Amino acid sequence: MSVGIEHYVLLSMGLFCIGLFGILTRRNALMFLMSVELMLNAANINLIAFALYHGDLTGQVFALFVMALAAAEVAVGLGIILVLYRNFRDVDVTVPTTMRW
Amino acid sequence: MEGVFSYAPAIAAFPLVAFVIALAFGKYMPKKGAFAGIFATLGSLVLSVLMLVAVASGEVYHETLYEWAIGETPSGIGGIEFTFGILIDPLSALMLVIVSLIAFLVHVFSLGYMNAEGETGLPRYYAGLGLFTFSMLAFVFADNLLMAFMFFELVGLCSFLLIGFWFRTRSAPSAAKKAFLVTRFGDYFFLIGVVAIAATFGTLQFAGDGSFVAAAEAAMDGTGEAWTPAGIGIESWVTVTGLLVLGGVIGKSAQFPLHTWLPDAMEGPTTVSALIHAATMVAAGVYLVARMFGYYALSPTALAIIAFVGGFTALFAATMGVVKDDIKQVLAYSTISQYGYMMLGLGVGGYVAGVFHLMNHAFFKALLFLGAGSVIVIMHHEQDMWKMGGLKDKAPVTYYTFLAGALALAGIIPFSGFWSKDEILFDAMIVGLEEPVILAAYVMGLLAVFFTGFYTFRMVFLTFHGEPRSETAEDPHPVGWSIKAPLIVLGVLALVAGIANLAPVAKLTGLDITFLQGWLDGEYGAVEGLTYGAYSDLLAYETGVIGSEQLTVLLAAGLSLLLAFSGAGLAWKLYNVPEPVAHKERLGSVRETIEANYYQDEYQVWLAEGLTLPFARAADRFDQTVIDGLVDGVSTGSRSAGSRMRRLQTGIVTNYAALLVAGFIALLVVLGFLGGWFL
Amino acid sequence: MAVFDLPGWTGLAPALILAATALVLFVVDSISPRSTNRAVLAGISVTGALASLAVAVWFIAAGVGQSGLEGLGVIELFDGGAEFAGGSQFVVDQMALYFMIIVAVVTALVSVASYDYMDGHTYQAEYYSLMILAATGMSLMAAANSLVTIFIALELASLPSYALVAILKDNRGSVEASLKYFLIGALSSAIMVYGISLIYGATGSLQLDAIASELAAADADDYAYDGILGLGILMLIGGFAFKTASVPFHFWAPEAYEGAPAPISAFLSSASKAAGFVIAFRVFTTAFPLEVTAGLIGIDWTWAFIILAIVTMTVGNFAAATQDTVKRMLAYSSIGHAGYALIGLAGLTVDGGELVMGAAMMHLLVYGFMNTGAFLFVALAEYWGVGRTFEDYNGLATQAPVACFALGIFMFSLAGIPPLGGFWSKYFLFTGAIGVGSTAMLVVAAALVVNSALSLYYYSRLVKAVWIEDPLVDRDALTQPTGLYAAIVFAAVMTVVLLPAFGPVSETAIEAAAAVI
Amino acid sequence: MMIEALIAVALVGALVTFLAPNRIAGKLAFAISLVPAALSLWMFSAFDGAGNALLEGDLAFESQVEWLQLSEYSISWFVGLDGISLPLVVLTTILTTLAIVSSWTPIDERESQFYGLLLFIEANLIGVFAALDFFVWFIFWEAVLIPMYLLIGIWGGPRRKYAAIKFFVYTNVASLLMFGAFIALVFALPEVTTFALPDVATAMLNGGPEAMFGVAGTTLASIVFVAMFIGFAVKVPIVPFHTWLPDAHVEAPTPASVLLAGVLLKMGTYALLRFNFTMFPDQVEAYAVPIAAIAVISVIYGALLALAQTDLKRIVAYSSVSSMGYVILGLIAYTQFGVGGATFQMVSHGLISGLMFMAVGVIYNATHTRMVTDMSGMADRMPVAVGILVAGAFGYMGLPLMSGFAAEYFIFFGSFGADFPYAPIFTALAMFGIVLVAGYLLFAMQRAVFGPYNLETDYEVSTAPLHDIAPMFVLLGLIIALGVAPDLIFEMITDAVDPILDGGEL
Repeated sequence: MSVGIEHYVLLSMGLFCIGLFGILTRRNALMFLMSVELMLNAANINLIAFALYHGDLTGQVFALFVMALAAAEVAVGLGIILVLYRNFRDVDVTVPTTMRW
Repeated sequence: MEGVFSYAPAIAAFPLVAFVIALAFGKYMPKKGAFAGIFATLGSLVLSVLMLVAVASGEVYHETLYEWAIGETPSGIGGIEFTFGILIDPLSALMLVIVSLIAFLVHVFSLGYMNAEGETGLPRYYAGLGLFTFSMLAFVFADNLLMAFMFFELVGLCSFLLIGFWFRTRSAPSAAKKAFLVTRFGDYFFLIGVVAIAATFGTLQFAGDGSFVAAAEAAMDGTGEAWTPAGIGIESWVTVTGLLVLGGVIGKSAQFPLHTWLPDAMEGPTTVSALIHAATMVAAGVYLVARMFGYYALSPTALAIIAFVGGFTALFAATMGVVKDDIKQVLAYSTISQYGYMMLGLGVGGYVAGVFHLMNHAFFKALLFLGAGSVIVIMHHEQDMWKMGGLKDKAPVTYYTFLAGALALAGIIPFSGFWSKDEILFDAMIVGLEEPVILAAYVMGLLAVFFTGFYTFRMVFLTFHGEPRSETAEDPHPVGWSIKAPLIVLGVLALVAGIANLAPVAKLTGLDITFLQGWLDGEYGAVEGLTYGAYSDLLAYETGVIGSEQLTVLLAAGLSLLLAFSGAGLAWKLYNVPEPVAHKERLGSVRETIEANYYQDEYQVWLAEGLTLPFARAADRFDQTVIDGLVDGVSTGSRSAGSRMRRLQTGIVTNYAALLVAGFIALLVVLGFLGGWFL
Repeated sequence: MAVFDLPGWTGLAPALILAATALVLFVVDSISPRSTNRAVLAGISVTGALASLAVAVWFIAAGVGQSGLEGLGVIELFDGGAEFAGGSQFVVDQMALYFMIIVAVVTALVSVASYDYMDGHTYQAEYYSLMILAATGMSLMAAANSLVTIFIALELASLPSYALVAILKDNRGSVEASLKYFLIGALSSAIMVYGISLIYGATGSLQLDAIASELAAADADDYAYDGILGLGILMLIGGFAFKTASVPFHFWAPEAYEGAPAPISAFLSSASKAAGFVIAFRVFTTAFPLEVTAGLIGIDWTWAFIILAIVTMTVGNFAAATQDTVKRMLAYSSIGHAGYALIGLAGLTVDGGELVMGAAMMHLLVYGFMNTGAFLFVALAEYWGVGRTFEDYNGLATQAPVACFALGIFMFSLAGIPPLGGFWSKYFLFTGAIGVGSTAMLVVAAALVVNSALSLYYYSRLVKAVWIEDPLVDRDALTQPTGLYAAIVFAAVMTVVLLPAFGPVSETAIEAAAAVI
Repeated sequence: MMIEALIAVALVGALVTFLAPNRIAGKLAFAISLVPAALSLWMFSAFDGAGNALLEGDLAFESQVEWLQLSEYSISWFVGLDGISLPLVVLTTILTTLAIVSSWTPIDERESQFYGLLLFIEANLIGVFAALDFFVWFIFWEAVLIPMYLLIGIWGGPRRKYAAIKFFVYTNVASLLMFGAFIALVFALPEVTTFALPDVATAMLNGGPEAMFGVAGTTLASIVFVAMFIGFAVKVPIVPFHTWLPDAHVEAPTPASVLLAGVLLKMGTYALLRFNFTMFPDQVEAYAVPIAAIAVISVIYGALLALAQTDLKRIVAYSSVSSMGYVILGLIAYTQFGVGGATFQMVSHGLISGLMFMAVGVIYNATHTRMVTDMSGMADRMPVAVGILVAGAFGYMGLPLMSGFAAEYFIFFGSFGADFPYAPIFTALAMFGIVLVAGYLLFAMQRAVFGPYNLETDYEVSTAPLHDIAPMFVLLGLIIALGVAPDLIFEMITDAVDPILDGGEL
């Protein structure tokens, strides 16, 4: 059988939802970060698949950009998580609630 | 004589100047500004006499001097001009003389009554007198209804200022407030009347073809057009407007039911009472009726009501007068009653009679009040008649002049009061023979004569006769010329003023000695349409006689004289004894009612403080709670909503993510359904 | 005009200058890593910002982006040559320059203020260079004309912002703020990228004009991708909503603004918000023309913005009404103003709507002054160390009348009370909303009325605190830091001057809006 | 350029005073405020306008400059005066000067800011009455809020913060409503491309709006009329939108009350006249009865509320509500004397209420209480002040030969014969106010200033200084002058009013 575009889309959507689920449930900052990565990669799958489907390369090129930016994001994120740990002695994202309402 | 009229404005201007001077420089002047007032009123008097002479020589003066405002009548009957103007005809000339004379005498009297007694705040007093005189004089020669209303109101202001002269007491300010409020209530109707008449006829002139009287006549016989609201017939509309104006009259002239302010007004200095009762404020009302008599003559209904109110008030007030112990109170009720007579007279079409009594009353009432003032000085400001007695020998001048006034008031022949009162009753009687309502009014007026005679002489006997009933009465305080002179002048007038119009004599003998009637009928000169004759033509009254006219005259005169004498006699019987005692208990159950003045004050005070005030408080509470509560409620509501909205921000980032996604999905669902993506 | 002679890429000069400035700052820092010379660092960044500003103003004055005889037309960049029909990745037109100006102005103000505020802090160089980098990103967002460049520029603006919020490393508030900012930001960007991918799938293109032409070419009757396209658009909106701090993507804003150093709060709430709006404006006017898109996805996307506008301004203002700390109140109020500006997109119609969108652009400019000024006053207060709550601000006017006078100007201008610049933009938004003439926009206008009434309440509350109330505690005399004062006074003066001198602003804004619609 | 000069002097003066040291601020502000006063009086004497500013009348001191271009709509700086606005401008300048003098005694802290705000408010008030472009007018209209908010909030009484914020928000919401309504109207008017009031008025009088928001043009016009009426009713204020007024008045310092009652309330009635009653003749006719009813209710209800008060300032405040009811009655009469009288009443009430608040303030300076229940026989200690208070009170009661009587008489006469339904009845009902006003004022006098002297103070109450008394004498003089010679302004007012009644046809 041939793998149609819709399969890719379904896959990416699944991946996206998994990432989203992780974000909503995981309290560990690193897990949070990983879930975001999942969502981004879901987008990448889409882009590449559609690039194939439409037969032009911009999608694939953009996917590369996204990866790069994802990396940068992670870098900044890890830095923030570092100072977070230094200030709160924890990487649980639900701990810091000094500011609310 | 023509030129003299150009000085007419000065008649009113003099007292105005005196007012300014007294107010500004009074405290630096000798006698605290009294002389400014005296000279001013003297000047007015002289000028007024000149006017009188000029009118007598056949000229009249009707001039618009100043344009106040002009514009279009809303009712769309052309333009209208609100102006200040002077109308000097027999009536106003006569009234000018009376007012300025009384004012002059009161000023002189004040020297003895106020200055000599070392009152404080005299500049204020003399300024008030000046303003009072100014307002009244301007009111008298006003040539249109609006101007009349304006000065009518100013008169009210002055009464407020002067009645409340002793403002450091509790009672005086209250009395002043009451006087202004009650008369204001009357003026409320008056003002509606003014506005209505202006809107109806597009003019407020008293005299001439442009007058609202002429316009009303024209409208009634269909030759002229006038606006009436909602298509009311012009006849009934004239009646309505006339009665509205009458509201002001009833207020100022202290007719039932708006008479309650007047007795309280005795809180003012006696001189002020004299001025108010004799010549200015109270007289203004009746004078206004006489001034626009032509208009009332067009409406029998209005006239009948005037007559009935007058007759009723005459009796009503007289009965209250008989039980008073304060000499000024007695005089106060006599004033109400006497003005009732004038209203009666005018109401029955006795224009001359009404004016005649207005004049006479001015003299003898001023006399009586000044006399009372003199008594009060003598008694060291004691006003209770039961503490007096036996002053006859100690103050002869006061006594005899006062007696003259009393005789005039009681209507004893040949004193002036008799002639005018008799004429009023005669006119009332002959009309009453045809009109039952008028007859009732006449009967009441007639009964009042008895009570008048009674309370008048009760007052005289209690004050002057018998034995002194207090140590102050033992050694009275002497009075100076400034008190005696005015008394003498007025005493003479009270005696002889009747000569002006000896109508009964004329009717019996056929002599032409009804000078006043001729005067008012324009024999010497008058403004077209403002004459007794013209009014009589308008009148719709039938008159009847009993037997012959002479008989009727004699009958009327005899009847009133009889009653007057019997009243006086009863008083003589009861009180002209060395040690008089009160006989009130004989009145039995009626007594409380009368002493309480038929509870007139009670219900009026209740209306003000028992009804209006609580209602106002309720309105205030409603305002604070409901209306303002709504406003504040909105703000508090939105703030609590805000503090609820804050709680969205729980501070836990996972919740944020959840809410974010939820919100996003909600948006997706809404738009998705609208866009039909899920199909 | 001289612009003719320059090569095309110089059209991006305002952004490039900022980028260069950032590099210079790096160099300076690497020359002397230890010593931090505040004057030099601040000076460089201010110079860079002002230079960028000057160039942008010059371009706009020279007529870049204006059609017609004297106009120089739009500058298209990186359109890949003739054989590649993609169209340009960047476009420099009036709207781009307009928003570059806003960004540059805010950057300049914030840099000046930071001179005093950052006194004694470490990482000065990093601070400035990060800020300038973020500014570069925002400036690029203004010109980005393809979903790719938009995403890159947006990330270029976001990543430094995360770090800037966290710059006070030992301050728990700062760290917490940056964490939340980052997490929500990451989530939103993920959503946005996914949206982009879906749009790419639906249209097969990432360049805005190309997308538009694809959609125009598509057959509206049986369009298979309506769901994908709609979802993509919605996710894209999510990305913008995050940048502009609109509901429901606003949750980061209150904490981020409250926790971040006040100048950074000013920077984010003014410049970053404006940048977010410019891409929203551009994408939705260029890539998704109303009637075409509506025909395909079966609904006007303005509905999304109408809902967002109402909800956003309501949430922002109501939550702001009862705040206790001044900075948080301002944070919420800035959410409310995002709601106001959203009217600019909500009010778009098939035939025009340049008035309402222009009004939104005007509002963002004026907002750049008054809101920046307000946050800088908070910076001043933090510099003085008077405290955070309204009560702590009581009676400041007696000690610092000038600054408090300026604060009064900012507050009343934010409330839209004349005679201040805020009046024009707010009431033009109101006017535009009504002028659209649709009932839905009438509802938006009504919401605007309710909210501005409420905003009046809490803005005047701050004025009351500083001008009317008496101090709770007696403070010792307050210093007058030059930089902060200069920035605040300048912002105040501009806020006032913008009332009489509003003509150029309104004309440029409306022309720019008309050009893209 | 005269109007610009007026405004500029006031604005610059405000800034100068704001920066001046406290001790000279009062005198300085007074000196500065003399310039606008003199200028406006000169303008009054040199007035050469005719007709109504909105209806092709020739304006005096007109000037128009293009300001903003809003897509196809243009906004221009457009000011000018006609017979209606000029008297109000003069009233503003004179009252400001007097208010400044009258604040020398009571204001003893942050003087420079206080006087600066007074001058600032004067500038805006002049602008309100002179502006002829909607946006210009609205800018001044709204700008008045800030100084008044601060005046009440900083120098006010105990509950000043509540009163200030209430005034601020309440009136601003009303303005927003009115603004929206008017904008909708302008957009609905065919071929109107400016916000200049004359253009809008002309367009309204020939044709009116087209359909918008899916409602017909006439319906839209009615909606706009009602919305704007409500918007202005808050400012006037008319029952039931009046509750901010007593709070604001009671808490405000005397000079602020003088300006608030003297001029700010007139902004509302002036706007009603300029907008509702000039641009919507049909709606005026259609809504005559309800509006007349509201007017009567305002008169009677306001008077009743005044009757229930014991705070002198509150009494005067509520009596203002009552007096504004007369203005509405005169406007709805839609006759020469009615509308002219209403305008006359704006000026007259401005003078009289200003006088009353000053007198109350002077007494308050000495007694530090305004409760009629706390004091008695004040006439004994401060005869002159009390004398003026009494004079002002009688002016309020509409005593003839004072401006109040002229105004009320014009209104009553104008509305009694007017041709809206039941006009005579409404008029007669409203006229009962002259009895009630006498009631509550005399009642308060009797309790507060007459009777035996009694006041618990630990100091000797002395007579007021000259600079407290002098302004009141000026006002009293003006009141009497206008009462004796109403034509001083009534002529120019009617000249400007007539075109309105003719529906613009001249």
